[in-house]
Amino acid sequence: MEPINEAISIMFVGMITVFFILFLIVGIGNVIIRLSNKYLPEEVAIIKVKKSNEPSNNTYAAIAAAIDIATKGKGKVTNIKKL
Amino acid sequence: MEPINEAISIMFVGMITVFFILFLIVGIGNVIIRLSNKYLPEEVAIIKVKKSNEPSNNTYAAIAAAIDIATKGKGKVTNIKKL
Amino acid sequence: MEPINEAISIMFVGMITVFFILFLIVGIGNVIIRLSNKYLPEEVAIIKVKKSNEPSNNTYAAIAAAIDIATKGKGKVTNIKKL
Amino acid sequence: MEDILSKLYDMTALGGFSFQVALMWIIAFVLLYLGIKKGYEPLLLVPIAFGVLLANFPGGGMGIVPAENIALEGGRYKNLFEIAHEYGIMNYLYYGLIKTGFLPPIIFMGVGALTDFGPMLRNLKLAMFGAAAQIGIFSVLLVAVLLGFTLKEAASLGIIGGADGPTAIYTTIKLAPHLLGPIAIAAYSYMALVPVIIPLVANLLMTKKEFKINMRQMDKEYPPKHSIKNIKAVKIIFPIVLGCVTAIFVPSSVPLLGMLLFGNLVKEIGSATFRLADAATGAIMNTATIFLGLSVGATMTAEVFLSPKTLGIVVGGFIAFAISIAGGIVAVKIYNLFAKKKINPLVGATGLSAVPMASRVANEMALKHDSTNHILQYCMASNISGVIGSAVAAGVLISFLS
Amino acid sequence: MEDILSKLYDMTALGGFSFQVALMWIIAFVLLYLGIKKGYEPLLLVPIAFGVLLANFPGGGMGIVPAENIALEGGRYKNLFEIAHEYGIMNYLYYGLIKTGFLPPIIFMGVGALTDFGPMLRNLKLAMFGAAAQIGIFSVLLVAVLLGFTLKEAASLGIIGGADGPTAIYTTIKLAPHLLGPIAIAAYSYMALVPVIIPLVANLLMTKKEFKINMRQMDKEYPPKHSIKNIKAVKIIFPIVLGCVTAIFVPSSVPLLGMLLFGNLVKEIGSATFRLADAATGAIMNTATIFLGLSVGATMTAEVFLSPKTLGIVVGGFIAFAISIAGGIVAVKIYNLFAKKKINPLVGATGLSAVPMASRVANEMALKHDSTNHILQYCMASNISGVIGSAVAAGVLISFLS
Amino acid sequence: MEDILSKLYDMTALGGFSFQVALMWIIAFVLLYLGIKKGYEPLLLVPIAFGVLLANFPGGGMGIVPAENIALEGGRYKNLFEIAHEYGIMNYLYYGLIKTGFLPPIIFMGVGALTDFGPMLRNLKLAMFGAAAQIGIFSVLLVAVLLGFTLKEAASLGIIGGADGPTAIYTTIKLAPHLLGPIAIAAYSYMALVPVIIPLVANLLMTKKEFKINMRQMDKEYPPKHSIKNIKAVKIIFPIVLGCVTAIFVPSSVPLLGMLLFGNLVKEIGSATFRLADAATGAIMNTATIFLGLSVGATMTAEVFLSPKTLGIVVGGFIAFAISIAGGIVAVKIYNLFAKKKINPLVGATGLSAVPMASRVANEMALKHDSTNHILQYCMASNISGVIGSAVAAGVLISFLS
Ligand code: NA
Ligand code: NA
Ligand code: NA
Repeated sequence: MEPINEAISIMFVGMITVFFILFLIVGIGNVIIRLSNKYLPEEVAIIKVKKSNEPSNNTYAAIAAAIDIATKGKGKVTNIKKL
Repeated sequence: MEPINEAISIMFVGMITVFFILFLIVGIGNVIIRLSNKYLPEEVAIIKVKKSNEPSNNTYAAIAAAIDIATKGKGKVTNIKKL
Repeated sequence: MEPINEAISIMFVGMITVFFILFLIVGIGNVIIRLSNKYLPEEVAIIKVKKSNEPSNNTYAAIAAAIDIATKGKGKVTNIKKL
Repeated sequence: MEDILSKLYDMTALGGFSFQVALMWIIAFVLLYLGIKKGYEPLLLVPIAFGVLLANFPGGGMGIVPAENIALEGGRYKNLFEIAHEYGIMNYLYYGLIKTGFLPPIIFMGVGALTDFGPMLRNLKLAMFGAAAQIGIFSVLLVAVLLGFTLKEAASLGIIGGADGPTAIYTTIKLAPHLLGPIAIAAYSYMALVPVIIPLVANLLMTKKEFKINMRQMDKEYPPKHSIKNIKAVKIIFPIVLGCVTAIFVPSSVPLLGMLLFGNLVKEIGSATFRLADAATGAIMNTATIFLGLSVGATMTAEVFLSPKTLGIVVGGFIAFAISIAGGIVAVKIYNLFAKKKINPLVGATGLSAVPMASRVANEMALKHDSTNHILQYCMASNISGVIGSAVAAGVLISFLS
Repeated sequence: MEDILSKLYDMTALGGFSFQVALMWIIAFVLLYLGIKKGYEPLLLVPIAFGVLLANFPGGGMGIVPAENIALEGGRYKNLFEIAHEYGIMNYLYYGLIKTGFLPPIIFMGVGALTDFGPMLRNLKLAMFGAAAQIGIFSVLLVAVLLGFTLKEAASLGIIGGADGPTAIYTTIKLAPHLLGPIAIAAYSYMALVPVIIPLVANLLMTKKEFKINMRQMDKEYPPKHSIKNIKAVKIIFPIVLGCVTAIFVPSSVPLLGMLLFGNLVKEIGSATFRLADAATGAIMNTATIFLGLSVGATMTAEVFLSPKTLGIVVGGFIAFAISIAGGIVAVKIYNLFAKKKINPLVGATGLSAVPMASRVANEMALKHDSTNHILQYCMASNISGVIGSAVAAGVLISFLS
Repeated sequence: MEDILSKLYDMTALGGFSFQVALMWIIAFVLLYLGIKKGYEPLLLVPIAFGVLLANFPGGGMGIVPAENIALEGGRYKNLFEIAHEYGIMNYLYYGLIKTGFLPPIIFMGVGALTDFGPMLRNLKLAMFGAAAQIGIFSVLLVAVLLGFTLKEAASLGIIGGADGPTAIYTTIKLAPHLLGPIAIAAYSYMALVPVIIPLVANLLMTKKEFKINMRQMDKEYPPKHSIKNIKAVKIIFPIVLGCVTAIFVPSSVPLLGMLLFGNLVKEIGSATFRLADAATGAIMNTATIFLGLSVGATMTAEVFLSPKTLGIVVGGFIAFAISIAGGIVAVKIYNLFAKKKINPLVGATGLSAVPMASRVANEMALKHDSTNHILQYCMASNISGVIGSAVAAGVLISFLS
């Protein structure tokens, strides 16, 4: 086969494949979403609010912000005890 | 040698070796402990208590706790200067 | 060539080269400094001083110091928001 | 004395210096300038540029030797120890980590662990435009063949239009490794130039009215049928199923997409596999980036780089980018002809990939025309699907041509 | 047109799909479910499961090829560059990092840097039960030989009873690499099932009175002769001496135990070598885990995995675990016959290793029978010695059979 | 029964034990003591010492085999897979990462990313003394040749006087790999002994008046002509230009200096390439240090180490250090004869390199004689230039002798 003919055929096959795969992904993605909505109950993340026996809120907020910077968002303040 | 005979002999040798090695470890471990108790005086870790010229204790404790979380226990607050 | 003669000639060549290269480095370094002084205007690092809407200065300083320790100097406090 | 001086001269590289070498140094300095001062993808361009420099120090032994040098008779090759022994550490890195096709999938694992499929899952339909925006790849392949490139070279050239570094590098390693240097540089340079190229093409093809299509407004008028109730579960299941589907139809994309999806999976699982995601995005990815950059740069010795093909790559790569963007925009325009719920064509433009810069640029353009028109999340949907699109395209090219 | 369609079909993996492949996918999904949802050793099971998936994408080129494929005449082997070239990156990883026996000792270095010999040093006598709990290894070796496994295969099967991942993998690489996949999975799965298996065996063999034996009480009644005054010094000297002693008697355990003790040493030295301990437990261990998991998983192509031997491994592995636990318990019972200072047989059960989960499980069982009966520290003593015990057992097996 | 006992004995290493092996153990213990208790460069000496131990467990298979074992006919070599297969993981590490010359430049990349050229740029003239302090390298080369060492061995011995670990190791790998162990140990030990050696030589050669030369005072009396206005720009441009200049004149120093300057560049660029600098100084450098230390240590099997040459290296290395320090001091003294603006000869002593300990030691000595005489920053200038000086010297040696 001539290179140019092969290039054209690759173009056809390539674009068809790319469209087909992304079409499939859209379809399957929708199926996953529907099935998970139906069968996997939403897991509600509970954010614990701690109140007493802790440093004042201002300090807490400041430290939380500081930790967030220090750890590039990977850490979180789970508890600050008065020592 | 038949495989089964070899398996039996490996079983004997193996269990004897494992017991022997762990027996040695127990013995040698005891020797190390006794010798170190005798010849290596205990190194007492001195925890420096810093007092003046520092943020108030509450803030200090909060930050220390924060650092401990932020660094997964690898860091420690050695000094906090008032800037 | 005798090994000892070669050793002597390597000694000469080596010391000459080392001096020559470091001499060049000194010269070129001076050229870079002069040219950069002339053509690359100094980029003044502006340290933003934030005032209102932030934790008190003491707390700020303490946290900044803490972060510096926690991140081994790699982090810096860019902003602390009151949450 | 004369003897010593002649020895001194032999030791230096003064004899190996030439006009071509000087030209390569200038290219390296320009790349360093772009990476450091202009901020063009510095994580890749700085190591590549330094690699170019290292490779063009005559006598430094840091330039990559042609593949013929490591071939033996009988289809066999020198081993890595011999390569290091004869050609030094840079060839050791190149033939051990790059020519084996190892590092691009490894970097893709890190990319996966940094990717969030959330925006795409929330606007799945928009993923289709990540397909349309692959047209630049195949158009340039066609043109390049007409201009005399071999099919394999043309495919490697075209894949620049995929706007995805590891994919471009992986495809070129498999099809035309002698063009690796310029193609890698073109890919990363044009990715850095996305803030220039997208506006150029978009302003050419889009009307003022189209710029103002407000996606959020559309979502209010025509609300989506269903929302996702358990996003965490969907995000865990999605990469697994996605991997299986693409693997069945384009097996040659498995090394790239498989690793991407593995990286994504260990990230989405959360704390139980955090150590793995952390390694994939941290130590592994950074180390791979250093070694990839330096050794890709080191392929660009003067003899290899200073050829007319390099010029073709620079021009062709730009055209591939432009056509890909245009393809995405036109596909949205055609869609809008038939649909009531209009889509902003900028969402098509980001099908190119070049995540996440393309989305940011598109978002800014939309905001310039209407300061309430936040389209970032919609752009991210086609933007991420563009990564999958070009990996699939790469798979097709590799399976047909290698 | 027809031509294009036939090319399209050839490109896909549809021709390579089969019932066996589908079965492997299901196995991979089950493993992913266990790792992700059930939390069974996710750090290893998720990569292994994903590796199984990758290996069973027909045409994906990610499955490990049999060792015959890389053997040449004259006792020589293909080199890593050739392996990558012919069989792709997963075989490059497998033959470069796994088949060479490299990664298990490297992971053991990290394990060492995470291990604290403190509890064991404080209750040295309890370390003996880490020996008794190796009986499962050798019993199953015996039974497996009777059932028709070769000696090498039987030894690899038995070592599952060591309840230690890197040791099981290292031994299998050396003796029966064709069984690597199922043995690694069995080892990690049963380690994850320790909270089920230990209670099963313990409830079968122990009386209520035995569950209530209070170790702290015993320590008060019969106080230990000497306490450790300088624990830091002891912890630094111990791994060095321990390494020398085991090396003299079981040299073949040196690659495993030597690296474990090196990791432990750099950790115990403290801040002076913190960088090394940090690398050993962080970048190195996490990277090793990813590559080990993926490529061990990739050994499980359908042809290799779907054999009667796999079933034998699943059953045999469980038996090995159970016998090891029983061995530890019985050894304590025998000891208690003769000693005044009684030991809780649960301390024997943890001789199995599976650190630290076995100790936690045993502690909880003790607390259930008597809420003041904290035995965690005592269990850790035999638990850690069980790691040494199975590494020694592995050394014996390798030196006799390889 | 007898059969089992004989098998047991064969399994142990008791037959391989000898007086020589015991001696090696003692050497390893001494090195461990120096590294752990005395704090002599623990990051390197602890892994090296543990490597010595591992290599001298008879039957452990962790000792490095001579290079003859991996050579085949026709100038070819066994491949890494075969090396691992036949000689175990330590030889895999050694022949894969050390003998290829790979790790020293990689560690140098990390050293570069930790180096600050600022002090040197601010006192450029002082960099010249980093040249004078290389005289120890070449003097000892000369003496060693007279004592019967071959030229290559003598050069490797001399390079100890460069007081720079990676440079010494890299040079020895290229010229006399059979001496790698003792040379690496001598280099790191004497670097650790800098607080002893510098005072020794300085007190011998310097007068009280010289100790009291106050550099800051001198700067006030004769202020420097120009200050640096844009230090960031200079720090970015400097490593690039420096790389080019040294590469032209000493190409054989490119692998070392090129990587050093690349590491420095990505550090100085700042946040844009922070990920790379972080990897270079973290994961990569720490991992390289572990593998370098262990496998360099493992070269010291009893047969290799216990030779008269080792004694020569220990003595010669010390002399090289002393002469280098003396060279730096004398060079300053000569300079002071002609210049009005005097320089403290301690600044010459630190031309040795051994960054930054040499500078700290010199600073303390100056402060002891005059508690206001802070010379640290001045010492750092020649100290850092000493690193470049010895890398250049290494380049000369390699290009003349390999
Ligand atoms: Na794309
Ligand atoms: Na065990
Ligand atoms: Na030096």
